Amino acid sequence: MTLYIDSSLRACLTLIGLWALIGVAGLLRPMSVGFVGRMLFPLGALCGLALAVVAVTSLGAPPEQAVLKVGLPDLPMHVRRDALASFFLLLLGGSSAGISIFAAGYFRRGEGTAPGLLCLQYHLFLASMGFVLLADDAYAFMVAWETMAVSSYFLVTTQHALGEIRRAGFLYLLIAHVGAIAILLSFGVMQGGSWQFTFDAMRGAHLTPYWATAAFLLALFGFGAKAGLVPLHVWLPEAHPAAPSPVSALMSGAMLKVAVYGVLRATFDLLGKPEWWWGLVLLTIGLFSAVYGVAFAAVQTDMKRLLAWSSIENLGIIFAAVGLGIVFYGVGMDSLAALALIAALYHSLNHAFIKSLLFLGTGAVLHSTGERNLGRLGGLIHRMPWVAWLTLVGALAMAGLPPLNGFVSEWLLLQAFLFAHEVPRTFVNMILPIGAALVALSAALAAYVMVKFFGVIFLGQPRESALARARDAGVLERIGLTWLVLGCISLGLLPTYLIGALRIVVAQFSGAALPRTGAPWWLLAPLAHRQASYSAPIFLIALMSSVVLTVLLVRRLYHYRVRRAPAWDGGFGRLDARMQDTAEGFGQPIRHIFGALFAVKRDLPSAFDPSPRYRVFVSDRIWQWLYVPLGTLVQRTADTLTWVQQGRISAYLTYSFTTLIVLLALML
Amino acid sequence: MTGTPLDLQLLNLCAALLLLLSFAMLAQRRVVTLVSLLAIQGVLLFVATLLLAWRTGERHLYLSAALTLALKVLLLPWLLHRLIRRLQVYWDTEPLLNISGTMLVGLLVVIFAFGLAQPIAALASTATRSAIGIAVAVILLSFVTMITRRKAMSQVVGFLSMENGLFFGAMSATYGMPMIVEFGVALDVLVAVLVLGVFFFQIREQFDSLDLHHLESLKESSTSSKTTPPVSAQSGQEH
Amino acid sequence: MTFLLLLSTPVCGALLLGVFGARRWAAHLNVGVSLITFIAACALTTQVVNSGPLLAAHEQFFVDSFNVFLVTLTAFVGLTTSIFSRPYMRVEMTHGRVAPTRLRLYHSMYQLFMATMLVALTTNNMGLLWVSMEAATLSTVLLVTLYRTPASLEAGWKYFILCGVGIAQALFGTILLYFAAEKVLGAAGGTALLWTHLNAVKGHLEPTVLGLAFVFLFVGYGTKVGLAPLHNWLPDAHAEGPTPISAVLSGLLLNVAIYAVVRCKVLVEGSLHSQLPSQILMCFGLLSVVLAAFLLWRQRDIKRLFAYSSIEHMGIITFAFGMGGPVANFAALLHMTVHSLTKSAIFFTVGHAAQKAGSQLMEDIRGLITLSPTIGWGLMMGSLAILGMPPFGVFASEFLILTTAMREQPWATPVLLAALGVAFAAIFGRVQPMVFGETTAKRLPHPPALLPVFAHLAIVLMLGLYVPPYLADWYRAAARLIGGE
Amino acid sequence: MKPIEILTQALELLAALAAAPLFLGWVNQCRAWLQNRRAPSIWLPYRGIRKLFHKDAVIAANASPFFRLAPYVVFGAMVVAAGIIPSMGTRLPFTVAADAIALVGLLATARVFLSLAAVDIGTAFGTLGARREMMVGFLAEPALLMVIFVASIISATTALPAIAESLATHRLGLYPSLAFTAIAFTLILLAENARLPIDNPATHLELTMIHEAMVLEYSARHLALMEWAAALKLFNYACIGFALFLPWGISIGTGSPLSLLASIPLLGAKLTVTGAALAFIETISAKLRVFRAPEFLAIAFMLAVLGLLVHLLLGA
Repeated sequence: MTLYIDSSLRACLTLIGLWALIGVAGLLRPMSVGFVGRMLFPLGALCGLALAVVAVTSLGAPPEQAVLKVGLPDLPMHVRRDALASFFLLLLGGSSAGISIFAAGYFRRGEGTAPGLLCLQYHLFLASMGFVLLADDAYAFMVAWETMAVSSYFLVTTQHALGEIRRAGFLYLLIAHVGAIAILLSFGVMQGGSWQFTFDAMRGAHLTPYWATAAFLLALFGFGAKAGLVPLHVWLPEAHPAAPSPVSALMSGAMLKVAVYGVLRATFDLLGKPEWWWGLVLLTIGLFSAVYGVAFAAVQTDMKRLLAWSSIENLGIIFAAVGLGIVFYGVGMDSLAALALIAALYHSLNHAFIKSLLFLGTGAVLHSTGERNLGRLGGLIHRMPWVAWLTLVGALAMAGLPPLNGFVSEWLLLQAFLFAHEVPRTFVNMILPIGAALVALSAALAAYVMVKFFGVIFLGQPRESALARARDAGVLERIGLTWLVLGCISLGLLPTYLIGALRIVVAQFSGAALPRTGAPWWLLAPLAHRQASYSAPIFLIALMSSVVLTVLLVRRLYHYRVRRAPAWDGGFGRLDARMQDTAEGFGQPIRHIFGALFAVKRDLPSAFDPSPRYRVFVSDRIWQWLYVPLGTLVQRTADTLTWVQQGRISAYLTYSFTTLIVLLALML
Repeated sequence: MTGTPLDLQLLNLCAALLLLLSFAMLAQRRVVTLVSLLAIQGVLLFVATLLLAWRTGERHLYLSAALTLALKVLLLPWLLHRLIRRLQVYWDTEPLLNISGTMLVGLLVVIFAFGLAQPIAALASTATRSAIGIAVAVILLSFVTMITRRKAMSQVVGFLSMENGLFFGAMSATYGMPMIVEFGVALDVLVAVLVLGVFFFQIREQFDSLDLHHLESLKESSTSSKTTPPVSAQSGQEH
Repeated sequence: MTFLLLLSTPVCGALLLGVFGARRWAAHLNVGVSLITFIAACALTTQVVNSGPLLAAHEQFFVDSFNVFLVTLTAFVGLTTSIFSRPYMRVEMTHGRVAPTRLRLYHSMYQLFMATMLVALTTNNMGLLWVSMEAATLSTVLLVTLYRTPASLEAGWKYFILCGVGIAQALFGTILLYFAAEKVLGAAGGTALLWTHLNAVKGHLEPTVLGLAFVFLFVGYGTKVGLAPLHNWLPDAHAEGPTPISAVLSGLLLNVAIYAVVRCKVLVEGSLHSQLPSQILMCFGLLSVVLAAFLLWRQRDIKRLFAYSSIEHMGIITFAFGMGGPVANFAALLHMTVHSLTKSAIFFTVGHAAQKAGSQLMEDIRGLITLSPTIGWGLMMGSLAILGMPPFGVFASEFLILTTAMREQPWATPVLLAALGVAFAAIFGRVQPMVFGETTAKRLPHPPALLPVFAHLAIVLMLGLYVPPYLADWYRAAARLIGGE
Repeated sequence: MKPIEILTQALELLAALAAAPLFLGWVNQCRAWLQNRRAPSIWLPYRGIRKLFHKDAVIAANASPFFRLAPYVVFGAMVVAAGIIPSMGTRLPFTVAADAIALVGLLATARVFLSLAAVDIGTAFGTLGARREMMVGFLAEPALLMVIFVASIISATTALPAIAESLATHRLGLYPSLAFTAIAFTLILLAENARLPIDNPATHLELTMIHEAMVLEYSARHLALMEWAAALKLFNYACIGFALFLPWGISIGTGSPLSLLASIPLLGAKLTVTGAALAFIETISAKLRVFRAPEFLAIAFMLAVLGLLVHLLLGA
């Protein structure tokens, strides 16, 4: 019996309202972990699941609109659910279901704010993200957008006793706020003098190319600040590690995708016909962010910061795909534009599941060992097998290895890049294929990062004696992790269903349709006239059968005897955990090759140092080049302007006297 | 000036004397003479209002003349003299700008005021329309006096001479304001002086001098205070 | 009748408290009087809403849709401030910062100040408007110097001289206005200064004289609004006076000053037929926003910080009124309401926080959330509201202003964007360490009366999400009135 | 699924499994001759693998189950890769499921599993080897992808058999773009298979070895599988080279089963020539410092990009 609610829009609104209600319910008994953990968070997860189901069923449905009673007097809040919103609601619901279940088991007393307050902020965060996806006028969008920023700010600063968490929170909210003002201004331009701020009016308003570009650039600045594109990314590696793991999973998985939704909504839906060179701008920024993000991820020594930088890389790839889509759309190659946009949406969904899985994995590790620094972890696969093997699936997926979902979106994007040389613009068709190489480079580097991440944490010998006491994750946490792993595997093995749905989504919001090829369900062959095809199920069956066959043959033909012995110690006897590669060691080749990107400060011990310690600090050049000068500029202007308030009354009187005289002279 | 009736000539004389007086106040350094100059200004204002009342037969002008006499000629100067004796503040220190400098500024201000008042005077129907320029000049001159003075008392005198200028402006432009406003303004000026008197005692008690350079502590220290907002340090990690 | 009740209650309240101000129950009396005023204001509003504008006391007082919502707002904030000042002043007395006899002066001057505010708002006679503004200055000067510290004396002196001189210019402006009006309306019957009549004939008034009048009036009342070059008295007056007074100064006095400036702008714009007054308003508004944003960066005293934030918001409102047009005026009126509500709520929490930490320096105030969650969350929510975070009403008005500015004056938007960003960084950078972080201070003996704070923030939150229809009609009628047909 | 296709697929898999150690033995033999020392017998790799399969496996105390799973996955991956590459015929039913990009992904999977297994024991050599293997990997992958890109742009498809078919049926002629890409591919082949300029296959000097360091901890059947997988990888890379650059002789889709038989000796000939060439390259080049590898692979990448640009400009 499918419970068919008359309109999926009303269903989504009720679910989002339910989220807000659960949040408020948290305040009833703020201090009791039992009530919040066992009752409210699972309820939240159920809502997430229901939202995902409603979204999936409504993907194909025609868009619905409604007007709420709330909002400004002459601009009540409009809401609209169309295919694009449904897809991102699916993403939000799916990933938040797993994360909420994990969070149910994760939060314990005595950490930062009271659990009830945390529940309120968490569910308000979810509800505001949901509402951003449904908002259909500038005011509703901005209210939901900044409520999302404020609630996530409070989640980031749960342990506000620590200085750097406060600093991270401040930087995060500052950049979010400036970004929001930029989005506000771009809406101001988009309404094209019709004084109507509803999205329908904006769709109708036809802007001159000059105003359209201004609106696009402002929107790109605003949404780029929230998505962590490179020049505006400095808050991301600070804020994500500061937040508790389920929150950073939600921020990385869902919030960054809401920024992607924003860009898609602004360029394709509100601005109508995007210019082709906008795509080029987006492509270059995206690719630069990807390489920059993954290079920094490789040299991090804090596991959550490593994942935060890798989020920057993945968002870079998503924006590169969107950029490529805009380039194709601008020059009229619609089916290829659809392919690139499908690759972007697919990668968003993949990244939501993979990154949430990895963040929750680190959360489980953090909770059982209390350690975040890679230098003090290792060998946890023996103590935490469940978490280790589930996180392994996430790591392989993030590295973009074939049977899993990371590879599918990369494959789609590379297929799209393959046609980039047919773009009828002189230089561009030469440069675009190089973009494909950069995507491949960042994917390969992601593999490098994941080997470092998984190897240093779970494999090898435990670097601290305390790790022996590490316990595996609780039942609820395991359910959360398994849900996300199942998501990754199913997205990897059955891409054709989702791509069918994405075809409709892209067709609806951008008008670019990817023609349907008659390929069977198990074969992914998006382009009819090409023989490029990939089938994950067969691929997996082939791989599994060859592995099993080898095992059987070896066991049958030879034997299966195995003996345990100490590892080979190179003959000098003493082999301890400190001899294996540290996190900085693993990043050393990257520091060497990508030296130009990093501002490295080495702390070399002198020859006579009784306790020699080698320390290396890798910091972000962009912080020195862009943010520090900005800070000093404001500082200096503030200093010069304080001269105005110098305390002497005669000075103040002269100010008013001169103003009077000047104005009078003006009036004559 | 010949041919215009006698009272108009007297009115213009009063206006000219008023202008001269505000110039004198600009250059005066002794506080006591400053107050007496204020008193003379009050007298001139009283005479001018009386003349105007007599000329136009407006009854409420007699009332406002009486008010000016009571307030600006008798009560306020007496009050100020008593305060000067109680607080022994007789001398004003060297003003910011030397005397010749202030005079030059005063001259420029007067020229500007006359240029400003030209269009208004052309429209005025009242007989004393030319006096509006002088009223504006008196206001701006007293403004300059307040700026250049370093003693609290002389600043108050500057403030009161500005009030006189305003009254003279109202009187010459529109034969005075409606009664209800006149009373309100007079009441405000009286209360202002009472409040200032209270101020003098407190400033004297706190700083044991009425010099204004004590009152300069509240300002933005441009020295870099340590509590700049925490947009700082870099995200390097220490291993 | 309600109109007379509205004006007479604060006046006799002032007299009563002048006599019994030092008694223990004086604070309750103060709250009672403010309550009666508030009820009278509500009654007046319903009367004006039902039967349209009201002319009283043979046209000396005029209540139309523009000033009636300001009257209610003033009465409401007066009521909540009096509720807040009861525990606050008791703690100040226990700390020995203010003697009981001074409380008598405090209470009577408080009510006198409320009376002058209400008169200024409802009067139709421009001269009377000037007299009430002057009286307001006098009453607040005595309140600012309540603590008798050297700093408060200096602040009081500067406040008095600067505002005195400013108001004097406004008087000359009124004289010029009277002069120009007399030529058209005739000297008989004293109707030359009544705003309603002036408004009717503003087309025929002499443009040059009105131009000069506007300059004098703008400089006069602009000083009271605290616009950029004339703002110097505001930070000192707010920082040195007792906190209820800073709340009332920021919340009400600035609103009334802007009200006066707008009244004059309506007249002058009618006669001048040129955009000059609007451009002056816009330039000074923008200058105030930028100057205040950068001056925020260097602050160490919390009340000075929020004083500069008031200058910034007044700059935004003046800029909005300068832009003109129905949307901008509507946004400016909404901004006036939410700003006064939020700023007074912030000053309430700041008052308690400063009392608890024993100093107004921001370095000494730490970890408010652990000390007393209501103050901590109140301050955090208040500063987020004043910084224009969406769920709150300040964002709604800033939303309209910024989007209108983007279309009307695109050159102004990058400046606004930069100023809002710098202001956000400065204020939030200071508030965050105060609210979060550990603390050593002891808990407050008297439980803080934070009902007003959360009442204000609730209203601002409500205004952010849902503006009730009758309130919206008010604003629209007022916006039409200001913007002209 | 016509019988000819199943036959081709089975034939290719078996040929790969059988010929890989032989090819490795042949390369070692050539190298020995060129360095005028007595060459080991060509069947030495077979004997080595058989010997190892008979031994008891010795595993480190702290090895996790992952350590024992990895060799099978690496070997399985190489077998599947052999199934994708058209060494003899292009009628391969399995290639529908995986195109060239999937092949690159498969090689990456093998590399990741090998590195993780190396890190698992936690010795200095394993992690050192893993780190260097991944470095070479992430530098080589974009270049390899660029090579495949050029080929697929020329033949408008990314499925390897289709590429081989279209290149085979091309008019004979000098294709500069393909020439540049061929050189780039050889450089990548050397880097990926740990041949001399990047890593010396024969050495056990801890500080220089990359591939050997990772399999240091393996013994008996696991080591045998790893050795066999390495041989298979070299064989697969060689076959990719033939498919892209020497496609003549591979039986095309329209060809009769006879052409399938004819292609076997041709493959043998190509392998012998390539083996000799490989040995020759190794004898004349010395091992690069590890941090010279990026420049080495950057040259490969530049050549591939040059090939692409040349193709776009000249259309050849």
